[in-house]
Amino acid sequence: MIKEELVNSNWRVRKGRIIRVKRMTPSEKLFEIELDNGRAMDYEPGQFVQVSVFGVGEAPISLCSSPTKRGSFELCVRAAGRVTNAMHALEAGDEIGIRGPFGKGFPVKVLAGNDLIFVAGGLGIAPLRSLINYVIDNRREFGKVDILLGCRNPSEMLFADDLEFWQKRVDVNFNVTVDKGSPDWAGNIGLITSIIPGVTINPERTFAVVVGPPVMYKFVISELLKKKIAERNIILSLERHMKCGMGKCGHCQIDSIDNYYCCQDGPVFSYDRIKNVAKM
Amino acid sequence: MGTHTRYFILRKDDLNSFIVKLSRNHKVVAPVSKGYGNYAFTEVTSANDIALKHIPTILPPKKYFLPQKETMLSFSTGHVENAEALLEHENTVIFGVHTCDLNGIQCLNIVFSERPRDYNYLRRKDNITVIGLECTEYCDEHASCNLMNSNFPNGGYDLFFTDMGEVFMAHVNTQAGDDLVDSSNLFKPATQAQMEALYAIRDAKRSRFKDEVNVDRKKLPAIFDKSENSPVWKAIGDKCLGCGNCTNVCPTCYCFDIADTLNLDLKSGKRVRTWDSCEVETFAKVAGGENFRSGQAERLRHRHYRKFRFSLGKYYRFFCTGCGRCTRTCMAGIRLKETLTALVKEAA
Amino acid sequence: MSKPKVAFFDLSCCEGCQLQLANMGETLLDVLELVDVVEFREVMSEKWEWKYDVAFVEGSVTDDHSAERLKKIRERAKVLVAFGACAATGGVNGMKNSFDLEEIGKYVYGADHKSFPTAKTRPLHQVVKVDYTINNCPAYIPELVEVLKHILKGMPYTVPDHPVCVECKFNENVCMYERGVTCMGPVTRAGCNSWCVNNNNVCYGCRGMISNPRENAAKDVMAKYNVTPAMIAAKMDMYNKCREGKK
Amino acid sequence: MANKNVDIKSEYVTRVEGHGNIVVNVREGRIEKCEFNVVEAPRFFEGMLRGRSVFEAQHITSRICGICSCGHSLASIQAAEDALGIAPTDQTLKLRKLLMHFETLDSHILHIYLLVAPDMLGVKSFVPLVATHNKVVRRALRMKKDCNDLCEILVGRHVHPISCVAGGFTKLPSEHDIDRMLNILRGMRADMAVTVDLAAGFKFPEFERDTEYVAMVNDGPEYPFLEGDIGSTDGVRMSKKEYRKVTNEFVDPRSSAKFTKLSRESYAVGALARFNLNSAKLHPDAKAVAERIGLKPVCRNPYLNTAAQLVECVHCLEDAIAILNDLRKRGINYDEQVLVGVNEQGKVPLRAGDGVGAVEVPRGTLFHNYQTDAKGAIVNANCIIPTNQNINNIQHDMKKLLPEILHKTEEEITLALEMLVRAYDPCISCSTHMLNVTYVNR
Ligand SMILES: Cc1cc2nc3c(=O)[nH]c(=O)nc-3n(C[C@H](O)[C@H](O)[C@H](O)COP(=O)(O)OP(=O)(O)OC[C@H]3O[C@@H](n4cnc5c(N)ncnc54)[C@H](O)[C@@H]3O)c2cc1C
Ligand code: SF4
Ligand code: SF4
Ligand code: SF4
Repeated sequence: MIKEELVNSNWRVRKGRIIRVKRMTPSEKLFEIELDNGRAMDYEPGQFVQVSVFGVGEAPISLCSSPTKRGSFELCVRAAGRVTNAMHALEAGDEIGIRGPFGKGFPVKVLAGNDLIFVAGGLGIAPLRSLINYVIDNRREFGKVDILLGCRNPSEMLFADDLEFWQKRVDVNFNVTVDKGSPDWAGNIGLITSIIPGVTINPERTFAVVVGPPVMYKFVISELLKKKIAERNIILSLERHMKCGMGKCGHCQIDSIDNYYCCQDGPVFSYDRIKNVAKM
Repeated sequence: MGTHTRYFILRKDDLNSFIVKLSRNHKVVAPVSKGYGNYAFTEVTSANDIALKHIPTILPPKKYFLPQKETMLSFSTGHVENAEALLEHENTVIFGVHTCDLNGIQCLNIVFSERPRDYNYLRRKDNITVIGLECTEYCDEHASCNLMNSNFPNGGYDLFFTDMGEVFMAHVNTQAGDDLVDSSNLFKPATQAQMEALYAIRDAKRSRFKDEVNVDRKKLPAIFDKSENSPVWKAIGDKCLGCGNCTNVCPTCYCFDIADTLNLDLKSGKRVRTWDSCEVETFAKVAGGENFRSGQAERLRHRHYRKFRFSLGKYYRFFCTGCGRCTRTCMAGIRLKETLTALVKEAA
Repeated sequence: MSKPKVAFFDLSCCEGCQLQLANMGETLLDVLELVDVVEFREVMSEKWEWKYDVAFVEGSVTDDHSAERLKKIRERAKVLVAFGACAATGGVNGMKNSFDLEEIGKYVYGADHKSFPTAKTRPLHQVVKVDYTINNCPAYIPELVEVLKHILKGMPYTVPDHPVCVECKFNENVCMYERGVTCMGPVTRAGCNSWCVNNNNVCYGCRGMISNPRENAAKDVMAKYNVTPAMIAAKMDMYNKCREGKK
Repeated sequence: MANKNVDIKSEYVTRVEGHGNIVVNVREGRIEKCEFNVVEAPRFFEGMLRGRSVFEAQHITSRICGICSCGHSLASIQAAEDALGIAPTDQTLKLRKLLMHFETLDSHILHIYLLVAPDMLGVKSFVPLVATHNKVVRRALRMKKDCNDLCEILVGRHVHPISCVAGGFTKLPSEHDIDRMLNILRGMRADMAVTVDLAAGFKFPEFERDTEYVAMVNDGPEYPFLEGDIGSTDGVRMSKKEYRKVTNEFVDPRSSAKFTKLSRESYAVGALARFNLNSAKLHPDAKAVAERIGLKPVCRNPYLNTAAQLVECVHCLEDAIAILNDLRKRGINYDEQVLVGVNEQGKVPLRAGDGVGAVEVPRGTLFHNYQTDAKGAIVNANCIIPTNQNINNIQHDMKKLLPEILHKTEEEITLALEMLVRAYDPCISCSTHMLNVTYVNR
């Protein structure tokens, strides 16, 4: 048996150095990461990377910063299992492994020139934040921008700084709702679907970008369709079990005749392409 | 020598010398009987160990291209630059590969050459020489190789043997195959009469091998388009044990899992790739509890779609070779030919 | 960092899993580099009076006394490991639960059976919180080492949740059903590298069932062989009777 | 001395398998209580076997004890085969003897090194020895591992053997396997020689009590482990089938414990008993070791059971090599490989029967007895474990020993008593029949 180093292996990881860790909620932390070779990560909003914590494993995590941000990138990680918990134990200065970016991001070229409505549920705000900040950094290229954000309760609210920033801006309409309020919560209470009807939409020129847990999609989409937004203009990002990110391991395959691999054909899809998928 | 295709003759008595010679410079593997009518590709050093007449082995030769467990990286925790991508391979000759398995290897070659390429697979493949062996008879009632168009040689080998009684006819398909023929000094060019005999064998075979399911292969994808909600899936799903045997033994199943293990120093370790199976409960389950394919019927449907529908869109070919392994290995008695027949009937 | 203090205890069992430690040979010394064994009655007279970082508990709870003992160990242990099938699933001790306790007591001890109070067999997790589980009867050394590494790294260990058949195929064993005998492999959790089948015996199910065993399908399969329904039930119960005691 | 008070409650005697307590109460020089109690929770194996296929008995009863699982398996198989009326082939018998040798070696090495040596070297366990006697510990673990590897090659693993079943072996060793086993065994010779040197230096307490020694005997030239009748130093000889007449289980009215006796108040089984009855049949190398350490039949010092174990180690090692050489010469007949399961194939004709198995396991004679119905299901089961047979003898030893050492400190007395118990290498987890759970000290 010959054992040798495989220099061109696609399984090689790049070194990422954590330069900042910020706790956002009891279960989510924000990591700012710099590639050690100093080279910028070349990515699009909606793409993801495979993060390695050696000895524990790899997990796919969305890039949540905008590519317009230079020098470093950010990941928002929920402690959900082994790798993600191990990430939570890391501090600034620690190293992680990075493969990617992978997948098809949001179709920014298609979105340009149109009105946008962003609908984010829970952790879905992570990939959407990348796109929202990208849109804000290129604000002139887009029409009206509405941001609808929902989460279970105020303590689970992510990206407080960004939310404040969006709230303050005149060029985006920001709406947030929580399923369950708390004594110091003065905002909306109710499911995310309850604030969609209130948004004025010109279906001719609006794209809806929706990211959230699988259960959310069905209800949000039916609200959006009621607003006459075309199926092709509803953009979603799907989650699947994922190992390789290279369309080989088979885990992320989506149950539909079209045989999509979430990691390569997605994670971003327009609704018309996946509407027959039973479990989104 | 010439660039035209070449046919050679090896006397059966010389097979042993051939294998012995090969085993001097290569690891030679071939089908060996495991008892109870089962065979497995196993290392051999003489032809006596080889089961020339064999039905498809328990595992297909894919285990040499994509091992059950494979180290992809070695690493030390906390220090990313110490990680090294690894390849373990061995100069191997696989002897006695049936046409269905040649087809299977070709399927995998396509998958792993697609970008981003999997160099572990590709480099290992480059170190493997494949010697095919023709089936002149059906191996058993579970095969559907005629339906899947894999009972005749269609490339995918370096050398291809056909048993012609006293002698083997050997077709040289690659330079590597030619080198083996040349260096062994055991082969003679085939005569015209011997070529005629080969054609006769093929003709006889054509009359014996008939589509095992009464359907035109080309219609299968369309049938699957209509079968998403077929009751067939629930019927077989209820019988299925979810054991994953059918995927592990399938020459074209290649799904895998990746996991890290630490050494006892707790500071270094390796990242290992292991075969995985879409038939086991956890395959599509994610942290948080959602299972994107939660029922056995859905999982079985998925497997069948990967063989007869999905792969056509992505790779323009069926990912079933008709080898019949999935049927043979299934203790629940789920039979591919029966499932296909039921789907065909329903769609009619 | 000081080495974690590790202790070993046994409840009702054959002590074979502890013996597996000795069977590791000199690897055991590598393990001893990583931990401080402070209590291990079978091979040590030393006693430890403080908290244990890790307590390995072998054996099942089969009477009230052992339940109390286990609770005391739990109070003193930061991490508690169910060590071996008896602790993890009840193991063969569970077969007792198929009988009326008084009846089986009388059968074995006759008139004196009252001196032997017994209770339904329970795996540890039905009595106290268990942090790590090492299945198998006896513990499979590579898995034992794997779990130990997870404990030391503070990572959860996930017992494979696919059936033994997967490993059987990896090892290219001729399936027992093809040889004409029935096997518990299809409903049993993998992780032993199909130990028994590699040695041409059937899987008896010692690792416990996968979380969603297709029991009915498995019974249908077995029924094709010369086994009575009672025998099928007995096969399924050999290591899995305590499942019924699930909380 | 006359007014001395001693209270010993050694809860869970350490370095024995299973849980046992020593309880001693001496009031003003008068012994009120001197007991060895077993507190292992009963496991009801015999009860659980009822209704099960006799082909499952080996797998289940192996789990009575991890340390003697091969011995239990072999006794179980003997009983099952006897009930079914099948006789093992010559090859099967040889392989079984080999397995028994491996287990005896393994168990004795464990006992000598990990359980007894610490007493001899004045420490509490082998753990401090890692620092002070690293070589000794490494050798012990190495030899232990060797035995484990031997069992792994032969039957899949040592603890709960896999391929050794009623009817024969599911997997027969290949020629290569035989060579591997021979290699390991030959390699063990050097470690064994050093072990003999080490153990020859052990100073065992001087103490004697005349008792009856019981072990398997036969008329052939072999030192018996598997085949033979039951014999004793008091001249008893009975067939295995009459095992109940050997063990004569009785309940002691004062303690409610179930004891055994044969010709007198108690009897002992184990390595020393085997040595006392069969030493003439030992391998010459083993005889030489016995001579060197001055062990002669009939030896009546129970502490010297450890010495007898050492002698048996050498015997088992050499005889195992001889068996393997013989197998190698004859070649293995692979047609004898069996696949039984629960007899789905009906390859073994079933019948109602009553079978007894008796095997000399490391700690003494082990009996299994099954009655089966016409379908091969177990109707009644009985297992009598060596440690059960020894408990009564241990108690009588303690009662004789205590007055002889009463002048010592309580600590010394405790140690002497514990060492006595340990010398028998009691395997309490085995003791499915254990009685007396009056917890004096709780
Ligand atoms: C495209 C994509 C983008 C994602 N973006 C984010 C993000 O920005 N922030 C975030 O916190 N989480 C994100 N997730 C989910 C995240 O990948 C899982 O929570 C994570 O893989 C769990 O791994 P674990 O090792 O902690 O959990 P374990 O339960 O221990 O999982 C073990 C392994 O199973 C696989 N797995 C389990 N759950 C998932 C899952 N939900 N998705 C994919 N693979 C899974 C992984 O390979 C994982 O390493 C994303 C998932 C996908 C597919
Ligand atoms: S699906 Fe079945 S018949 Fe087709 S290639 Fe795979 S194992 Fe062979
Ligand atoms: S082999 Fe049969 S029982 Fe096993 S997963 Fe496949 S279809 Fe199901
Ligand atoms: S022998 Fe048992 S474990 Fe192995 S494949 Fe067959 S059923 Fe599964």
